[in-house]
Amino acid sequence: MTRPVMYALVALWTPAIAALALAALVPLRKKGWPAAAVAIFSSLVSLGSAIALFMDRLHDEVPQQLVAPWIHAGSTVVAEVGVRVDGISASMLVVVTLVATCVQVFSVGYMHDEPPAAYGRYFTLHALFLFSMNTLVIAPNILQLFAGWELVGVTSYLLIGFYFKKPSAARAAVKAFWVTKFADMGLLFGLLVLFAATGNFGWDAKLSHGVATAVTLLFFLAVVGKSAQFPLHVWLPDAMEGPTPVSALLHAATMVAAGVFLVVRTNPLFAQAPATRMVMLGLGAATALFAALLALVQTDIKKTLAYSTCSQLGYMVAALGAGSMLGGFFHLTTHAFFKALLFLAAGSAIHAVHSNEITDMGGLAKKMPITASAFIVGSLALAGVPGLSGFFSKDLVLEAVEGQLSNVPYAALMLTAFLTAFYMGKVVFVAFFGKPSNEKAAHAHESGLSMSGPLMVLMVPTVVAGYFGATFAHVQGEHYHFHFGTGPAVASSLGLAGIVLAYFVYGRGPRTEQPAAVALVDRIAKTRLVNRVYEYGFHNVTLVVASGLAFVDRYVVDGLINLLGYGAIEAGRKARPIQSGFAPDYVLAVVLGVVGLAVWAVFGSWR
Amino acid sequence: MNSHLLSIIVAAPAIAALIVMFISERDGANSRLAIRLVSLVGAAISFAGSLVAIRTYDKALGGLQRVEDYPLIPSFGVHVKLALDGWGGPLLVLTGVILFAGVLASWTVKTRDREFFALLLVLTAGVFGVFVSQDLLVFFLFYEIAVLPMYVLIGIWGSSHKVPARGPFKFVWNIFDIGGKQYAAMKLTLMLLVGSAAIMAAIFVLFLKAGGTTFDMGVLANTKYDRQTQIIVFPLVWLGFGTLAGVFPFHTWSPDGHASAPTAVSMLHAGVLMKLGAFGVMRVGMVILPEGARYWVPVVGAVAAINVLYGAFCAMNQTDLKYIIAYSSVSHMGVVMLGAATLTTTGWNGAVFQMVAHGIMTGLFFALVGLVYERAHTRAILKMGGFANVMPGVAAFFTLGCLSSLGLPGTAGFVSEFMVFLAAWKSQHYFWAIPGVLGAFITAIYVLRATRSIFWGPGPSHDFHDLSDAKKTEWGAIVILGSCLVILGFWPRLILDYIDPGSVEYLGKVLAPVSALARLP
Amino acid sequence: MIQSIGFGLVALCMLATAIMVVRSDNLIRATLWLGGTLLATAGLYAIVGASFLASVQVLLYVGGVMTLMIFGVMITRRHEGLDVPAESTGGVRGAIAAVLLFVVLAAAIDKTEGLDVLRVTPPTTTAELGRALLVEHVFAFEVLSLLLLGTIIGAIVLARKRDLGAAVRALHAPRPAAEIPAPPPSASGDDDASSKVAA
Amino acid sequence: MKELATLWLPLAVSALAVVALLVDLMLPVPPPGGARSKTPAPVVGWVVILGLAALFCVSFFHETNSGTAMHGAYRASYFATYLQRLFLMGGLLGALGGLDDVAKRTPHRQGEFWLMLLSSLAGMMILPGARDLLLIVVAFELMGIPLYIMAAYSKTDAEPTGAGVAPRGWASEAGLKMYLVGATSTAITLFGLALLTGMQGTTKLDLLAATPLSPLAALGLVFVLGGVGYKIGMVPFHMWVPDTYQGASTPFVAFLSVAPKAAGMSVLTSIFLFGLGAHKDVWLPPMAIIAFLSMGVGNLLALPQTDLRRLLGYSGIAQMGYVLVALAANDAMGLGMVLFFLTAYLFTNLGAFLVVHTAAEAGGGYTFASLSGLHRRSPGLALSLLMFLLSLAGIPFVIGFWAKLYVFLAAWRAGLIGLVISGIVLAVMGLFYYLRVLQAAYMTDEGDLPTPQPPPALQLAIGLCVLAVVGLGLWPRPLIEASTRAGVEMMAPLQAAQAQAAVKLTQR
Amino acid sequence: MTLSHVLLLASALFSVGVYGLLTRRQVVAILLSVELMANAANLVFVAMSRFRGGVSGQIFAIFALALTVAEVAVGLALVILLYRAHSDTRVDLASELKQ
Repeated sequence: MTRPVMYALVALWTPAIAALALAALVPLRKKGWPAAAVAIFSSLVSLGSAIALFMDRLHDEVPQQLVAPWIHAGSTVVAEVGVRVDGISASMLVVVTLVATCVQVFSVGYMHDEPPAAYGRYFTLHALFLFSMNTLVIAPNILQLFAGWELVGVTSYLLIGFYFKKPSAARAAVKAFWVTKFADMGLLFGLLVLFAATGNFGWDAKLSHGVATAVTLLFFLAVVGKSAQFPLHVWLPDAMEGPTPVSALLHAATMVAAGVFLVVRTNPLFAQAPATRMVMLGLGAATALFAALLALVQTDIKKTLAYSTCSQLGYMVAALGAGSMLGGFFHLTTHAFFKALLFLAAGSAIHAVHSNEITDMGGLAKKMPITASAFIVGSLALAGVPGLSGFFSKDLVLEAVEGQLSNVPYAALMLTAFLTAFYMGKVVFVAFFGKPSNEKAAHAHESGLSMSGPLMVLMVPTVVAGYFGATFAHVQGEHYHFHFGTGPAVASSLGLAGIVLAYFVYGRGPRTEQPAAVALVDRIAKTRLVNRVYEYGFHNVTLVVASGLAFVDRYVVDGLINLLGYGAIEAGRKARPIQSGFAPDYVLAVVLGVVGLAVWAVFGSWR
Repeated sequence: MNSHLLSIIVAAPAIAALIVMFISERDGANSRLAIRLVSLVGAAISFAGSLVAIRTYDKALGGLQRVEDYPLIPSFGVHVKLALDGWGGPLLVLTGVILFAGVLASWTVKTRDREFFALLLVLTAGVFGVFVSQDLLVFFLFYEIAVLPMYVLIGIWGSSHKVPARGPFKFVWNIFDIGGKQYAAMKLTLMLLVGSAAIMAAIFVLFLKAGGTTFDMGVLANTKYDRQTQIIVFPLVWLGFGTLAGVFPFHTWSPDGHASAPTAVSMLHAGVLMKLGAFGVMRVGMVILPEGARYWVPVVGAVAAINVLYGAFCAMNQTDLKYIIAYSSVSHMGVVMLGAATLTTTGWNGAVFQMVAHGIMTGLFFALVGLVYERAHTRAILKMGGFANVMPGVAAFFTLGCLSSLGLPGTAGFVSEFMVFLAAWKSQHYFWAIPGVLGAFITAIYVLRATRSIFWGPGPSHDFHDLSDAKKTEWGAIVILGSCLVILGFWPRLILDYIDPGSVEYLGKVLAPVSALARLP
Repeated sequence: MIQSIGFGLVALCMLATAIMVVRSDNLIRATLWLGGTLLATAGLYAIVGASFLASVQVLLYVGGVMTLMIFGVMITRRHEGLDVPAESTGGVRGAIAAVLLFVVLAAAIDKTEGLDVLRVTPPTTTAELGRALLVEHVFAFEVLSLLLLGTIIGAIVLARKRDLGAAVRALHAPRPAAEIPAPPPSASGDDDASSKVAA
Repeated sequence: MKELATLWLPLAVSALAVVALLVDLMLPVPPPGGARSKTPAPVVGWVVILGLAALFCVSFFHETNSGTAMHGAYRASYFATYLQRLFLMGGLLGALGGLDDVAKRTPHRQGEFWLMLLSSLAGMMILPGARDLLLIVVAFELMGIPLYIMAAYSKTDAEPTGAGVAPRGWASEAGLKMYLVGATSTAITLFGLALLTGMQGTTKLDLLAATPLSPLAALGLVFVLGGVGYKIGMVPFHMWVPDTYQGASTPFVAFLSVAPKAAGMSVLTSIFLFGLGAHKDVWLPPMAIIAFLSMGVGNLLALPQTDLRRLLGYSGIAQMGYVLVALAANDAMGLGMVLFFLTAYLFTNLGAFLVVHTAAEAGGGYTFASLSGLHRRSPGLALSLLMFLLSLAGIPFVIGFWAKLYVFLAAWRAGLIGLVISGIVLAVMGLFYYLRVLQAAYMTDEGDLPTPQPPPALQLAIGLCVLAVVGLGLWPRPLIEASTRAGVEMMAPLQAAQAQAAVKLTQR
Repeated sequence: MTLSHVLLLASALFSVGVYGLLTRRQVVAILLSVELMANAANLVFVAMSRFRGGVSGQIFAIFALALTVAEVAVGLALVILLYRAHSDTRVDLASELKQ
């Protein structure tokens, strides 16, 4: 066992042990704070080994892996489990553990008011999530990746439903799970097709064109679900029912990015399927624009960020579709930092005013300087303001997309960049500037160190990550050199323009009515068309089929069996009167029986 | 001692049952405790024995090990021949676990507990017997012993909850005043025994065509039956055992039966007994009648695929908790049969693994449902809500069961379902995998719906005043089962290593070219 | 020839009386007609040369069975003279069954070869019969004696009505007016039970 | 003298009958009138029981399995010994079960009842060894006629009746119906035998098959089948069965339902297997049809019954159908399994009737209601009933499972596949009513009936039956080996001879 | 007169007996019909013995005769029981046990 493999194993198993311990040692969990301590400690250990691994990768580019047979059939090993250490997994591991650690620390303060049992449960689930995510990240094959993929889905389900007493949270959790589970069937089928073609679950097989397209398309279905691409994005805004730190970690930084990570990971397969990549490019760009438009009309700060996440994931998918693995992955990384920062800052604000609505905030910048600055820095990074990390990664994406598919996706992404800046500007101006809209906002104060600390920590990569692009690329075995061309210039100017426009629209005091364009989008968004299609499908197709089959089961299948019983018993009842109680009838039976026998004896064919 | 391990495993519950029957009931609480302790000890001996048996099974060697042979009626070739094969070990352990958990789960049985535990133990002795019998007639004998006590167990201790006869001919049952659990028990018993009748006919043919001198399954498996015979007899075995495995359309005993059975009985029945059916189809039908199996697998697999989807859809429409779980069993047993029908090592491994996985999972489910029912006095999920607030442990384990049932990686359900789907996709009938995977998705819909409406949402209404979390022995049951699910999910080779040699050996017989088989008169 | 004429006459008698046995409206007469049938049978035995059988038939059968039957009829009647109705119903049903049976029997006789034997074997001597009865079939004979013993005892036990006086006393014993009228003592099948009541 | 030694078992039973009669005569006669209320002790009954028990035991120490007697009319064999033991056991259990019932119901004519029982038993004892049709007929009647008397013996309804209710003449009716059908059957049997023996020219079983069958002889043969079938309760000669079972006193019915049936089977075996096995093609199809009808009608009509005695009666009809299936196999295994089944059936059905009787005596009559709460009132009795019902239904680890299994296996082996399949299906159907009885005993607890208190003799009888049903179910080997031995002993020479004849036929 | 004639006669007698058996409603009359049937059987025994040789037929007939008498005796005892219960001897009085 080599050192990097050991780092990876430590990073993997520490949270696992923590989760197991917290699950098994009930008193520890029920007490509350020890659970937090254990979880955070495990995350820190995990983070440490992740960083060590990343450092190691800086010098050593040869991938290493350690696997053990997991499922076998006869002498054939069907599936293996283990760890794989290479640039992709190391980078992702750092991102995941860093954000997770920050979020967990943040949660110590944020979840403070929860009862101890719930508090313990929360951190147990966090530890479990980290384990699951690490399983996914360092998977040596797609099967283990799928396992982690499903596990993070479940932790997502459980964490969205953390406030399970709220019916809306319960619904959102189940909805999230159903939608992603539906999409996961794609991944499962993809695995089946892949295995049938190659006999293993590796991602470096050479496939025929058709198989490659089929496999990658099926994989992409899972990506669409997990990374909330149109039209399976519907679960992500609802998922904001979960605690805000959860949204930060799972539904912004890491779990939703797993879809993108899958494509990055299985890039050798996707590289063989240009058709799939075109679909990704189109759908990614469309989602980016579509989600940005929807983000525009949200007044709930978390929902705005959720649609923004969709939109940014669209960027990544588009980049991957355009063939830029690095672009997608880099944007994933930076996005993880700044979106986690945004969510945590939003969480801090929400914690202060006890409301998600930006209209209930206002003027928070003065009361909560750290929170506000964090949010603003995050927003600027998201808007692609030059110098911040988002700028570099978004630039890389745009560069890759440029010129593809008659530049339509490019244009869409450009427009999205503008819209992004605009809606983030709106949030910043409404929530953090101007006057407090109510008593609570007026008396808001800065959160404690456990909450502000992570914000400050996360601000660092948000600002500087862009400058490490070359290192990042180096670890992936690729090259990256930034040059300020027209693309970045246009994009960043559009971003600035969006901010400026947002200032003019929202930055000068509260408004009663929306601009006409925004109102139009709002009206369209309120139709909830996509959601309604799904609801219609569920109620009028799935449930109808189910009740139809249940009817068949009751009345036809079971009915026939009852009929058999009925037939026998009724025949017996009908035959009873033959036994009349009248002796001559009995004698008649004897005589007729004898006559029957005699007929056989005389006329029968026995000779 | 060691050389009679299998007999001890089989006999321990039976002897415990006998002892239980002779414990005086007059002594109040003491005798109640004695009954339970004796049962628990019997179960523990079997459980421990099965663990020893599996640990000492030489997986590299494979084949039959620990052979014990007691002549019962040697003149007619009936021997109580017990031996452990690759499949037997894991299934023995499964039975041991479920029995142990079942005894713990029924600690609070109130009425006529002496008879209850005795019957429960007798039933399990039959199950153990089936898994280790190498003599077809003794196999059948144990099978019947396992099936029959169910009638009494459901009829007496079944839920008083009305399980009405359904369908256009329900009035028939009312004529005889057979409503509720008696109806369910009667239907279950009669349907299963119709299946037994088919098996019996098949056994006759197998025995007589092999020369009429022995029932040894090894010998029968090496006998070359002519094609015509195989094609005629295989469906008898398939449907005969299949009735117990819930093969469509002979599954309708299962929902009613499980819904009205008491907790431990549901656990054993869905957890272990239904596996006997699938085990019989594979061990008797496919291994002894390879050509018939090869001829019929397209039908077997297609019906299994129907089972998966049909069961899942039916489960979705239920509002009674036990019905949901029962239909889900029908659906999951479809996965087992699907794996069997692939005639591949992966598929067979998956099928046997699914037997174990589903056994544990459904055992867990029924244990929990029993707990919920006992405290809530209703099984209508639409009336419940927010139970997680007062019974968080139950909620957690229920969720775990749900996750395993929908095939979540990290639980045992995933391993088996994945193997089966993989094998199905690779077999000649790749389209079988599609309903399989869809079925898993539908499962996700209905189990999570059920979880949500029972456990989530605002706290329980005032109608439920004696809700509480699981208690002492009940924890024992659910923790054992729950941890088995997770352990097997993470490290399936704990049992896969034993299943595999069995599958390889038996599949070799099924797929062997005809000429390679010894020709017997 | 003479034999054939004799057979014809006897057969005619036998069938005619037999039909009277089953058709007569009067039970006593039917019983007497049966005597005729049995006598005719005895005659037939004589014609075919089974003289011992013929005598046994007359002595034992006609004498014994007839007496028994008439006794049976009389004991179950309350002095209604000789006019005892012997109801019969379902004539069509019975006729169909009987005719069917006869047709099958006749067909069998018709289909069997070697039945048109004219020869009657030389008359069996009584000694021959006696030897067969008491040597060859002696065991059956012994068993028969046990059978007859058992039958007689059994029939007596069933038929006797012990302690009639007690039953009559029970009938006339004073009883509460509200009570349902007790069954007539003769209807009480078990004499012991009724005698217990009396005690 | 040697001949008598061969015959010692039947003779001993006859002697016991005489002894019983003498003991009865020596008992003090109760004075007429007043002092008759005291129930006399069942002295004769105990004499009979002890005598039968002694004979049963001695039969194991002194086996006569060979030798002929009475000019070839009787031949000892293991087959005969097996069946004789079976009859002795049936008589013993019947006597134990009926002891107190007879003493209670007919206190002042007990002796005659035991005489009847022993006469009937003596007839049975002769049947399996009889090799002459004449002897068979006489012995058959010796068995049959006392049964009419015993059926009507108590003269009144077996059910306890309330004050002021006329005692119904159910026992008389039971006897009368049995008698009317029986007399008809006797006449038919005699007519058939006349044709058969006349056409074949002999009454000896061994010579019966020497001549080819003419249509008339075949007709005689099926008449005999019908006539003997009445005693077994084969459909359509079964109709007296439920009525008689319901009307006669139940402990007697327990005996009636097993021992005479076994004897009837022995007669069928003698005539059809030993006598005319070579002419199987004549009698096999009718017998198969009758077997099917018996299984079907028995099971079907048992379904809706409400009186337990009638239910068991119909079930017995079906059970005899199963035996006929094995009999129709016409080979060594078939015969062995017939014997095995009859043994199983003896203990099972006798026990079931006795339990039902015990429960009914405690109240509730012979309805399902009389079993209500039996598991609580008398767990042992309920458990016994459970065992008997399982055995009747053919469920493992009680003897009935092996019986049914091997009966069907033997028939299947002989190629009667259709018959076996229908038998298996109908057997499953029959499970319904056994389960209903079980349900009544175990799953209902309504009303407040008193605890049944069976007298010691009855307890002993039920206990013996349970012991046999469970013990032989767990360890059937000795019984199966014995019955197979009996079957092989009788059938192997016959089959060899038939095979030889077939070879000759082909050579010609 | 050949054997077949006698057999035909016996068959006719038997059938007449069956007719009576099925139509008569007085138990005693039924017994009479049974006697007719038994008599027919005896006739066959004797005829077979006389036309085809052997004495066993006649012996059989003697035994059959005795058996019939014994049966009649029991039958009459049962008739008396019936009469005691119902004051009549119609067979349909004994039809309480049914179905």
